[in-house]
Amino acid sequence: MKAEHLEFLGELRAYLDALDPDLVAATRAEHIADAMQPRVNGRRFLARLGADGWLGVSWPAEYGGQGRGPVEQWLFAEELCDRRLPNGLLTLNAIGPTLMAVGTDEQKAEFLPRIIAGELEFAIGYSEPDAGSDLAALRTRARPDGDAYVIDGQKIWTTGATVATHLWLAARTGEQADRHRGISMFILPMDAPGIEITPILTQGGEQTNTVFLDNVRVPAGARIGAENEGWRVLTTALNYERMFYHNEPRWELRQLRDWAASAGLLDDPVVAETMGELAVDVEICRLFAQRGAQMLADGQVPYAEASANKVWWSELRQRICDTGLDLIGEAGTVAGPTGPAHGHLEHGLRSSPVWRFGGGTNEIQLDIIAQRGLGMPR
Amino acid sequence: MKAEHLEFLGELRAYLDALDPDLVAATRAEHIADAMQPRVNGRRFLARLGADGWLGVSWPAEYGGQGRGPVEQWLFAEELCDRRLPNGLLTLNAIGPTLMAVGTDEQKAEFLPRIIAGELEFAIGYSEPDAGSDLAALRTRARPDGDAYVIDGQKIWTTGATVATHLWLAARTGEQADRHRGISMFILPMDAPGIEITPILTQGGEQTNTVFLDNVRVPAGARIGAENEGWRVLTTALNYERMFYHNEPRWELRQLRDWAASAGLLDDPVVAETMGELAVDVEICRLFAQRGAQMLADGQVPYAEASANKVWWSELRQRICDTGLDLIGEAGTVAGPTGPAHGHLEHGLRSSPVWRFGGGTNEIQLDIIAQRGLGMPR
Amino acid sequence: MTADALLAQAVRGWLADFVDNTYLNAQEASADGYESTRWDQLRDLGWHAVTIPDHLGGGDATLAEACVVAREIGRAAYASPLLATMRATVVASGGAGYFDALVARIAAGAPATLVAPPDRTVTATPVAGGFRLAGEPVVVEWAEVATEVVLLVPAGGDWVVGVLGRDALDGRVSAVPSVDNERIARVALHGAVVREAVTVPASAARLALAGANLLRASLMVGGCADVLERTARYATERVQFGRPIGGFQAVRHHLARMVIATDAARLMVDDALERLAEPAVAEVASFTAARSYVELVLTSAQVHGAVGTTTEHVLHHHFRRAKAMRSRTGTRALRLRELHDALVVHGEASQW
Amino acid sequence: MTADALLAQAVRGWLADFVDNTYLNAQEASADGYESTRWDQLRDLGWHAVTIPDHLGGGDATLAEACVVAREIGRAAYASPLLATMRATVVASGGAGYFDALVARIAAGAPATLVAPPDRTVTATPVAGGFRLAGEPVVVEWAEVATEVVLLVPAGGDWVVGVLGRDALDGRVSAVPSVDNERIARVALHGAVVREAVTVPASAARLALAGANLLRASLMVGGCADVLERTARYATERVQFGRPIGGFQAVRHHLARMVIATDAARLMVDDALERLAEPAVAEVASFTAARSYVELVLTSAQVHGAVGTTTEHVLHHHFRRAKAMRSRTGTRALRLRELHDALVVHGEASQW
Repeated sequence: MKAEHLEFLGELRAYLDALDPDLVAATRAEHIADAMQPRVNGRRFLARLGADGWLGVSWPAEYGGQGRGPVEQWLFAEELCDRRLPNGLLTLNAIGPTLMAVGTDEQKAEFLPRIIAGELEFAIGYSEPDAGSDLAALRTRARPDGDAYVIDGQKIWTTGATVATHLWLAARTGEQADRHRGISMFILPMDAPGIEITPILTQGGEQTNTVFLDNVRVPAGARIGAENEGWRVLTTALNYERMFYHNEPRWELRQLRDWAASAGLLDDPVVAETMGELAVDVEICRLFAQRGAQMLADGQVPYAEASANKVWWSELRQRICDTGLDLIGEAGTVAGPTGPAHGHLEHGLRSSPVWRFGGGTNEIQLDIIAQRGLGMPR
Repeated sequence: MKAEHLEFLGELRAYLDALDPDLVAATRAEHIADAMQPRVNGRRFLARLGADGWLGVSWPAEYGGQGRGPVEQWLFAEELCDRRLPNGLLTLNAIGPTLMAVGTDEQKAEFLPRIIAGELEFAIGYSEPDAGSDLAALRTRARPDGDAYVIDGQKIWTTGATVATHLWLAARTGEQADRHRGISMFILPMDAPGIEITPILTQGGEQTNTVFLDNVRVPAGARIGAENEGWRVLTTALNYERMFYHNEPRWELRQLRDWAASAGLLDDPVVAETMGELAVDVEICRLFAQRGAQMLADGQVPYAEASANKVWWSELRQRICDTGLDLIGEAGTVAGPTGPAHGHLEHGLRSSPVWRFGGGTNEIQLDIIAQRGLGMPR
Repeated sequence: MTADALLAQAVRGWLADFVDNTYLNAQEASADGYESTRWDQLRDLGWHAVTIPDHLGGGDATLAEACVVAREIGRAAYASPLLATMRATVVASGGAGYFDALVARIAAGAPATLVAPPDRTVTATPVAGGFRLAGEPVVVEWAEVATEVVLLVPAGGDWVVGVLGRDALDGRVSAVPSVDNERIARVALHGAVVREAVTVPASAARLALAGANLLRASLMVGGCADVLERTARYATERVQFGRPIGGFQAVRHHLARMVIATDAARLMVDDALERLAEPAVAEVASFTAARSYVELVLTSAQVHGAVGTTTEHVLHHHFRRAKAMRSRTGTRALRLRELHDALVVHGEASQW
Repeated sequence: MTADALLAQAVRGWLADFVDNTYLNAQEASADGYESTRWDQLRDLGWHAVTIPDHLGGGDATLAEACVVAREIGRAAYASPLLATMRATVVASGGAGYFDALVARIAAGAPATLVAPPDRTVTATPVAGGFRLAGEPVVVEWAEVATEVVLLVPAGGDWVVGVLGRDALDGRVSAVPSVDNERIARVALHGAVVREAVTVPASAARLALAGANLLRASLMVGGCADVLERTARYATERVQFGRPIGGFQAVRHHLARMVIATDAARLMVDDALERLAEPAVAEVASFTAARSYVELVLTSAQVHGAVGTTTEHVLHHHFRRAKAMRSRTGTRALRLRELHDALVVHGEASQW
């Protein structure tokens, strides 16, 4: 890592260290319980960062950002992740830049200032019951009606819908048979009449949602990009969403270490062998993440490289929790804060399936690596 | 295992224990160096067993066999394998029964008595350079010529060709485009004019061969089954070839145990953890093998079950050698009899790729389990 | 149909009448964790007392039949004191008649549990009028519900089988949340004195534990079977990119690995049930079943995707039960060390 | 093109002129295991002495450039005393000028080797006029060919860097067959006295070893890259069932795992080269490169099928070199214990 990046990291750390400890503690507790959606304290925390100019690290100065590069953006995300604090990245890193790239001046003016202030939170409406890995099969329909669209359909796995201010929605404006060529993108305010949210609880305790859209009327200005050209907008957002991480597994390994230390087992040969290899894999994960950020900084688009990071990261997190509990033994049957490692490992294991299939299943990621990276046939 | 089977095993052990120790030792040394082809001592050993009525355990009495069942046949194979002695099974277990099923009276009279006496050894001529996993693509051609066939082509991976008395050959008598519908089976004496053998040395030290067939003339009576109906003969033989094993991995684990004992590391926590799981997996392998034999005894045909045994057995053998060498450390760089575990583990590792892809790649085996066993689509 | 198959069918039918994911969720959220009326039914059917001799009021059947019951319970992911009761029964029955009264109470319907810390973290020392216990707090299944608490811990070279009266447990039991839908409590036994107890040789203790653990292994085999069946069905039904996902080789191979893992567990448990005099086989079975069950739920979750991780799908119970049951077998490395000692060093469990 | 890329191209070009599987097979079967004429060429090119200061006759370049050379050697699976010589040089250079004469001889073309048993199985004790060694026989690469033998072993709290004269080795070296195409010997050092020696602090010894091991790690990264390239090419060329086998998802996923493993090793070695002051990073790189190389050859052999296991395919050299190089890093569990201590207990190797 370059000296300038280490310097940035130092500044960021100094800033974060000086924040109100009560706010930080409350936000962290909320985040550990369910990292997928900032709630009361998380919103306060993000607004604080926004007010202090710490959101939009890589946003251009013209939109109120720090104008730094993808490596700093990555360090920002990692550092917050390491502290188990929300970083608002989906909205800041994917929706914001997509709007900069394809939004109208009105749309930019409407959304960007409020995003960088930490005021807005978007939920993503892509998946449907029959369109999971295969998004181009989506059926939610947006019918033009004068200077507006009327939207009907159903989205699922819309995490954060209950706390979001807006819905970033893919809907069909063309023919079903046209697949990805008949899709348009929209931004809907979450309180639009006709939107109904049904929560789904996951085994990890995280909440996600089904979003029903019943005759939801939005002005034509809510459409992002041209009609039927939404697939390009969606893939732009997905490319920005291509995040790089390693500090979640590091945090989980730290929980295991703290347990081993408290149990007096840090020197146990089997514990040491197991944790030694997990620690190696965390450092490898660090480099997979850093490579992705550096490629972006160099103007390259990481595809296979992003997939490698995602596969490694997700399998490693699951493995740390799984093998960690095997080291712990019988006491590992106790869940929650009174359990070993304060329950973080068993909670992690329950949450772990989502890491492996979410954001594109690992099987699809491996196909991407072989096809994009090595030119294998389909 | 049933009492009668344990009793049979006891009889067999008593018989083997009483054999000439010099013959056994010489045969074993030869077999350990290259298990794929019995040579001078191995042939003597098999002839001894034949003369004592111990070959053809499951052959019917009318063909000179003991008339026992598939479980006894399996125990016979396992016990010899456990002692690292050849069991002649390809010829005895696959070619013999196939001839019983589809051979003419003349063919049976010609071959069966000599097979059960341990006099004959068949090599298999299926694979070709462009027909590996995909046997139906084979190109070796047999042209009818009066009351004979003239055969031209090339076979590869014909293990044992240099020590075999006969070649069990698949050749094309129909159109290339007909794939498996244009194939016939033949038996060729290995010394037939026009057969040329080029040895191929493998990294495990085992020898295999390329067999070139140049205008090899065989009488029509050398054809097994009807013309162009050879695929059925071939699959019959492959079904009989469907063996069940577990004692090779057990033998390799024993080498690791002996090394650990000699190094004073049997009680080392990491050694114990590693070997404990390998030992569990050897016992599981035993049951996969036993299940296959028992299914045959019950008149069922094990498909997915044979695949499961093959996958487990091959991966386990490789894992024992691979992780065993990791326990041994630097000394494991020394090859051969002066090396740790007398070199058996590093030799095993070098041989191990063949186990994973030979007899149908493990990927194909997993497909068979999913498709035949669970009804998954192709 | 064999007697075992008939029994399995009966248990499965009984469970099918009321157990589904909604029911399991409701029970897990309830105060007691199970319905005592269902327990009464179980008692009337005699399935909690399969192995108890006729003269003590039980079914007079073999451990294999008890394992059939456990397997069906595991298949349904149904939580109740049944497994703990059966495990306690097996151990108490190893007391050579000394605990007949207790066994008879179990046969009559008293829920029981077993305290036998897998990592031997509690030991006993003879004192006047009994044995004094020492060691760290342990986790005990259904400790609050059980009226009969059977103990099996080492005491020097021998082992102690004993009964912990509810009075001896006073103030020592605190309920804690479980990873799965079973109920557990932390029990602090240090200093407690067991008055009703006999010593047994280590070999007898090992056999008793092996039997008790086979019951749990059977339960896990049932869990494997259910997870495999559901996943295979889903893979033929779920369509993505225009075809059932079972048409993708990666999914097929996931399923094939699940078949192999399920078969490994089932065959090993069956082998152990045929060779009850050889505890090493049961120990292998216990390890294998736990390893397979965890492998299956992890792979199944991947094949199911988001659908499989919601609390609306029964897979979430299997997922948590798999890991909890594995953890109940104790520290993985210690089990492997024992297996190494038995199989590798002493050549147990095999004919070769 | 960067200087590193130019160097890599030059080394690769030199090797491509004469190294192929037939050549490697012939050298492995030969008396010496390598051609001394090729060694002379290497010496003239200066690639054996990249890191040696100008005034001692070397290339005056960094370890990173030596690693470029090692990587290309590894890619070609080429066996020679080069790696051993470079490793010895790194350690001797850590002797603060004391071994300048030796280093100059190496620069002039003397093949060298390093005795630094990975599991610390040899130790030194000060005696009159030097240090007496104690411990089990060790395996040393190219011990018979090397005219300069550098030693690095612990001596109490400090470490000893020394030179073993050929006289001190008399009767102590016996050639043994190697798993791979490098030459090795068993060297019995117990009782030998090292006269030319200095002590260095443990931290300096650790740094020197980290540098030496980075050279081997780079060599393994080169091996990974070659195996990956060959396997990917084969998967697009080899047709079965009417299509290239790379069209089967199982093969694609094998290849994807190989990409991931190769990237892991390469990125880690690169990171270590940027952070030479932090030996823990090099230790992670050494472990990772060995693990990846072995994983790659096992998977590659599966993708290649029978073609890949004959001695007619260069894969057989990579296959054996991978496992031999891994073994040269010592007992896996001991390396992991050290990594645990460095990374987990002491928080080394990371910014977080």
